[in-house]
Amino acid sequence: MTADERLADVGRLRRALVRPELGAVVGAIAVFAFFAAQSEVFRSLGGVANWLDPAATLGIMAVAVALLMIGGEFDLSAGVMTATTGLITVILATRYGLGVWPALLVSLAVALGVGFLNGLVVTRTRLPSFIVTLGTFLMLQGINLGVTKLVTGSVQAGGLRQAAGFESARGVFAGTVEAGGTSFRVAIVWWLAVTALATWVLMRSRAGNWIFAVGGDEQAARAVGVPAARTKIALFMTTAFAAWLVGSIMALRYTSVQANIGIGQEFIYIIAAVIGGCLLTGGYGSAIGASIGAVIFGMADKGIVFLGWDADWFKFFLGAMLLLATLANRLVRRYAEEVRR
Amino acid sequence: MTADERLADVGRLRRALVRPELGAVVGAIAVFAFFAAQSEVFRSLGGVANWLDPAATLGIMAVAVALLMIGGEFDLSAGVMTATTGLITVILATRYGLGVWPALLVSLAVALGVGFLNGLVVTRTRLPSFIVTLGTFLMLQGINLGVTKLVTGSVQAGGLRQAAGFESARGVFAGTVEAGGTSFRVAIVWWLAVTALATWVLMRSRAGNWIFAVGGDEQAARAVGVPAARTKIALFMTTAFAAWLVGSIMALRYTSVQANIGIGQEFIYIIAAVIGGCLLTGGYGSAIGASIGAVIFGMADKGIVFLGWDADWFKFFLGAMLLLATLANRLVRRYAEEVRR
Amino acid sequence: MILQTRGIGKTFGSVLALREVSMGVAAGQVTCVLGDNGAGKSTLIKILSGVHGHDSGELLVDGEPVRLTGPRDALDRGIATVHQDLAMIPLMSVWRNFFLGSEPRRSFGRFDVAKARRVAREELRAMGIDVRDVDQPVGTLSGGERQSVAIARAVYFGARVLILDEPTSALGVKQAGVVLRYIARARDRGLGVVFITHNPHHAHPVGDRFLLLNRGTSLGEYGKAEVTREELTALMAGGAELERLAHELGRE
Amino acid sequence: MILQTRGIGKTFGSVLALREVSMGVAAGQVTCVLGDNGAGKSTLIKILSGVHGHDSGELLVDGEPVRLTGPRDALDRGIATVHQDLAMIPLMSVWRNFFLGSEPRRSFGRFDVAKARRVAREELRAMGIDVRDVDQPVGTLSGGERQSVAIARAVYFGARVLILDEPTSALGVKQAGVVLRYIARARDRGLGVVFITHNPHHAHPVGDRFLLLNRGTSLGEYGKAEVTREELTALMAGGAELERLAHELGRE
Amino acid sequence: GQSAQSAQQSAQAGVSGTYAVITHGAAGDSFWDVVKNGAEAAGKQYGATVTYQGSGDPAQQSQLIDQAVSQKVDGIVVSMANPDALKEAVGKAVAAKIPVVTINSGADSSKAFGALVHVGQSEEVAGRGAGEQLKAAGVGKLLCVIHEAGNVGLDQRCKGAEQGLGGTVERLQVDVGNLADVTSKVTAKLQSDKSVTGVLTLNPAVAVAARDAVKDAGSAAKLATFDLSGDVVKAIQAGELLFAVDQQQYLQGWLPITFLKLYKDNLNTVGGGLPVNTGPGFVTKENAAQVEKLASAGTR
Ligand SMILES: Nc1ncnc2c1ncn2[C@@H]1O[C@H](COP(=O)(O)OP(=O)(O)OP(=O)(O)O)[C@@H](O)[C@H]1O
Ligand SMILES: Nc1ncnc2c1ncn2[C@@H]1O[C@H](COP(=O)(O)OP(=O)(O)OP(=O)(O)O)[C@@H](O)[C@H]1O
Ligand SMILES: [Mg+2]
Ligand SMILES: [Mg+2]
Repeated sequence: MTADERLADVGRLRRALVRPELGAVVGAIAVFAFFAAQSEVFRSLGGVANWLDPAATLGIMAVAVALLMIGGEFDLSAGVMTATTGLITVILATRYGLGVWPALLVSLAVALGVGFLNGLVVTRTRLPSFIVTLGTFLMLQGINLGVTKLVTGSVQAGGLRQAAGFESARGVFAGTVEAGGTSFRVAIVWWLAVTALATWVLMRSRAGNWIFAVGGDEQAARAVGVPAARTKIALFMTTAFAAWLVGSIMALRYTSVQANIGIGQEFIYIIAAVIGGCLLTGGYGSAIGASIGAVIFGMADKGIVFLGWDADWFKFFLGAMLLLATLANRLVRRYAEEVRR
Repeated sequence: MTADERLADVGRLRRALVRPELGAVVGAIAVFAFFAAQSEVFRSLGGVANWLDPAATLGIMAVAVALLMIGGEFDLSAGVMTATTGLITVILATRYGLGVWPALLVSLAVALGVGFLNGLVVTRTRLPSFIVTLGTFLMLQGINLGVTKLVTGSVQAGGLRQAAGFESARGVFAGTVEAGGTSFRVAIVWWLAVTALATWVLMRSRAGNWIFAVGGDEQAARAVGVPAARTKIALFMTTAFAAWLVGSIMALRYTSVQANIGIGQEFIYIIAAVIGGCLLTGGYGSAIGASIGAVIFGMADKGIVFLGWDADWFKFFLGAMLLLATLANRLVRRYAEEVRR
Repeated sequence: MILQTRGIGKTFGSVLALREVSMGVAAGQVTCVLGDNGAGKSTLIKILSGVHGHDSGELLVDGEPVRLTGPRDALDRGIATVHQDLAMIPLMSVWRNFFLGSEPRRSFGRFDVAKARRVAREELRAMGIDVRDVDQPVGTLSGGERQSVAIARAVYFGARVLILDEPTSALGVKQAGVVLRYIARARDRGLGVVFITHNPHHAHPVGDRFLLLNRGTSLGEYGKAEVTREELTALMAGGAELERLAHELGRE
Repeated sequence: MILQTRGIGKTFGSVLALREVSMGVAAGQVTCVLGDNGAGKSTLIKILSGVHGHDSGELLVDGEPVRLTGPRDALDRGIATVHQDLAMIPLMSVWRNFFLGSEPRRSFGRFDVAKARRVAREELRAMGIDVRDVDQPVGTLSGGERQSVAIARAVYFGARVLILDEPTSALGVKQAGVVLRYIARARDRGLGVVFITHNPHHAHPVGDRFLLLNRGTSLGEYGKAEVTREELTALMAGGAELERLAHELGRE
Repeated sequence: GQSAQSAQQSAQAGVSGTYAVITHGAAGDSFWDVVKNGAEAAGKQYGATVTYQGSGDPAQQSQLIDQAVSQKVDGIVVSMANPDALKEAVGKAVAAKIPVVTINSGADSSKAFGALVHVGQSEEVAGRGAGEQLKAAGVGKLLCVIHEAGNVGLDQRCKGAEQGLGGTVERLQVDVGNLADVTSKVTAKLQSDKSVTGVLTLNPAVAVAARDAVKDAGSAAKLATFDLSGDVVKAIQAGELLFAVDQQQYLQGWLPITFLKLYKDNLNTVGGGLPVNTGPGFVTKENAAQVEKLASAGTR
């Protein structure tokens, strides 16, 4: 870039801070510093491994949801979908004698199918995705409970440990990785991989350009030839894939799945993405930001427990924490840029 | 309006159907017909009184939330605020010996204060209201539980029946009105009043014009001199007021309040507003539509119980119902207008 | 001078959009702001109308240094503006947009809807725009129709200063003529007018003073007497060049 | 004729935006569409470029009746368009907008970012727009800069037909001249061009055929030979009227 | 599920009756699901129609009671976690001459509200039992894991445990929708507070997640839970779980339907004004093998 007399020198730092994810990093550092200063266990390697694990599964979902949100849509069915895929896997592997791996494949197919349907209905009917996926959310919730009751007679399906292929599948989805004498869950590796891939897609691929465009202004994007419907359907399928991944991780870790898990999680995914700098109106955000948003949420959520604060007030502290973290993010971004529409 | 050769005659009906609330009416009629055909109780006066009552309290909130959504913002704290106001009223009236009426005034003041703060933080920091009110939501949730446990030692506060002024307050907020030999809850009257008032404000007052404008394009509205911040703060306070109204109705009707009620309701309010034709992106919608959305939700919610379908599958039917109702709404609107951006 | 700037400047992050610009608008005069794309004309306008605060220099209203707190403040001081981009709320109807921010009221803060519709329709018709239906959302109007609504509104509510940022860009020749007549009439009524255009045929007949901007800085402000018509035309790279172009554009 | 319409019409709800319009674009020719605000010019353009489907009449590409399934379909048939309003994604950077929908790719579907930036910067500079930073979001560009990005994009990707809806409206005289030269050059390269403008000085030199629209219907299509310059100017209520206006605009 | 027609026909025919079970536990809750199974099994046995509805929100619960009244069912079974709030609705049912049986909680108000009989005892009693057992196992400081903040039943269980234990009970809020979160939070607590020597969970899935947490934290804390599942029984057999509180809530579904049926056919009443107790029982290593199948089938 050539020097231009119309450009003031504002320094590298300030330029870098404009990026959505770097604002979130500041929030994350603030939250970490707060808890680490007060709790030794929190900053110990064991503590980190502990709070990083739920942050990882949340992060996988948050990244997928962030992509979808950048593309201008929501998926409220993402939370229950983790239960649906887990239930399918467990029920097929235990009651119908399929091995774990084939059961995983079937549940993946179902998840992608539901994602495809979500996308199709949204793009065809032009109903807001909030409503369409709310419908899917409720329906899946009913199916999860109804089918589980029908098949097992109780509200959970278990016994995966005895199914064929369990050990190998568990190694892949729910194993642990040793590092520095502490064992970290393999979910963390999945999470890093998903974040890296999503970042690459967003920043360096054609699809990424399309995602920003359909979320920023769908009609304008369509007018220059972006296949908006295909892009959105693909995004819904990506979210469904992430839900399958998380569902499988959970099913293999706990070997049984309760029919009502995942409910309410969909909003936590959105929250993580928004903390990480995604706009609810679409067209702006980043995958890394969403990942960091998940870490902020995970740290605040667990840090309060580490500090041993009264459980009755837990939600109060959590709310205050999130607000402060987002505010820090915001102030940093404000400082870095004056106006951005 | 003069005849213009550039206008095709499309009929009065089709013109009328373009309005956001009339699309919702079609959805409501479809849902009503479905249940009324199958359940005699559902269509009986007593049955109507039954499902209209929850629709009324939902409707009060949905209307307020719709105004806020038209103004381009969300309030996730609206649900727990109903519990907060109820708890304040009950605790003050029973533990601190205030009469019911003074207690109601204090809780109203607190509610308006929280609404004002929500609005102030949103307009000052320019953080998305989704995040700010999420913070309020969590904090109120913590306060509700923490304070209730502190004061009563349990997770509920009760005994309002014995407080001074209970009977008169109950008459106003939780009484019944006889009509056609069936007693209807007075909440229905409140609901109709709120809907009428909100409709008048939206369609026929200066404030209504501002609400549409700040939701449609805040910067453009500001540029022509609309006091955007004031409008938004007023909207947050309106939602808080509605929450106080509903909280008081509930507290006086059931005489005790549990610390965890209202959680999750905030999304049902939004859902009702969206079913009624409000856009999630702001700038479009109607109060009547939101009211009808609440009726649709209420009918589906209670109708399934009337039909005696298995509770395990309840959510499935509810989801399918809502999806179909919104779809009917959509198809009608599509038929009536070709393109509206 | 009703409105005046002294060495005013504006920065967006690292972007220096405007540096050291001085200009003024007097009552009964038209100040034209000329300059290439991206020269900073709209930025200047937004400072004058309170949309942006200025970062350096001084803004004077009636000779008093002020800091406008927002567009409302500017409007209250009698400054009405047609912005190039911050124009209309697409989902709102024509009449609602027309009166937005200055709603006619009856008792109880009631919005006088009948009047709003009538006035909106009449003012638009006076501009040569015959909308079918003032209930139509502005987003479904054509580009020129939309611009006309904004102009009609500013003219209707303009009190002391009228600021127009490329008002004629999307207008047909007939409608553009109407707007120029409006400007002349406003001037004759004693309003100060700030007028931005890229069309020298539009700028020259009505302008009294000419501010030339280039890449964010001022090349000077000239009274009509100080600058000959030819100089101005040359400065705008206007008419003459277009003539030359006409030959060039013929078939090779 | 590459692109042709026969009695084409379009209705929005109760609004009849376009009725019975026939026109055509041949290779190596420029068809100008003229008409007042709200005449239906943009609606016609949107039908030609696949944004709207037509409700009646026929659309022919290379003499074959077709129904375009969408803008992608039109682009694939070599029809590139600059729309009046559906232009840019404000939150996306200049280079991303420039290549949107036609991203240059390397192996693995990798988006060739370096190339995209270089080309975007070069093409804009060739139009006389020197953006500071191609990473700047389009929403922060000035009106004219934004329009230039859209034009540069369409010219760069234009294959057989180039459709320009009021491309010069927000441009300075210099930049408008560049665009007119682009049009002439495209025509000479054998592309068909559809050009909409309200400026008779822009329309006359480059146009080969002139379609006149009024309130949604066609007043006829004329070849350059069939219509004298004076007739056209009169039809557009152009130059002469403006001259008269100039006197009127002087001080009373 | 039963079709609408059959529900209404049988109600009209009045042969075997229609009974509505309305609790403060939503469908899908592991404890209340067993109650539902019990009630439905009894219904099937007698050829009666049984509908189950539940909601933790007392407002919704009383709306459900109102609905049952307007449907003129032959009997209502209701759990009263918040008797104050249900007073009016239950009163309406009694006034409409619909027999009411209360279950689980609200024993104190049952008679005053005009119910036939109360079946089962409150969660507090069960919690007290659990607390005593844990005390016997040498637990000093107990962690009570609440998976739904503000839920009355869960709060009562913890309160009961506090009374039974006589020591400190710390509460921990977790999100039952996300088991990774449960494991991590329990781990966090055990890592940061080494004085915790016992963990009491209130849901079988949370118990499984907490088991991992105890392992992860390398803690020696004793673990016990409320309610059963196949996994819980296996964990008890493996010695990872000390015991599970089994309230035999199947009976809280089965018995009321039976009583209502008897009352309808024969005007029998049971209990003589005293509550009919159903538990609590404890599943430990000794008797785990016997209940394993039953727990997996959803009847224990
Ligand atoms: N919010 C913003 N952030 C960053 N840069 C901005 C912003 N607004 C304007 N600019 C830059 O400031 C410069 C001046 O813009 P301005 O809109 O004032 O130009 P203009 O003279 O009105 O041009 P035109 O004739 O094309 O409308 C432009 O180069 C633009 O890119
Ligand atoms: N989506 C729509 N819904 C309803 N009416 C519409 C819609 N789009 C355009 N119209 C109407 O159709 C008419 C033609 O619009 P169009 O945009 O084609 O005009 P135009 O000739 O391009 O005008 P301009 O020169 O002002 O851009 C206008 O009166 C407009 O109000
Ligand atoms: Mg400009
Ligand atoms: Mg147009």
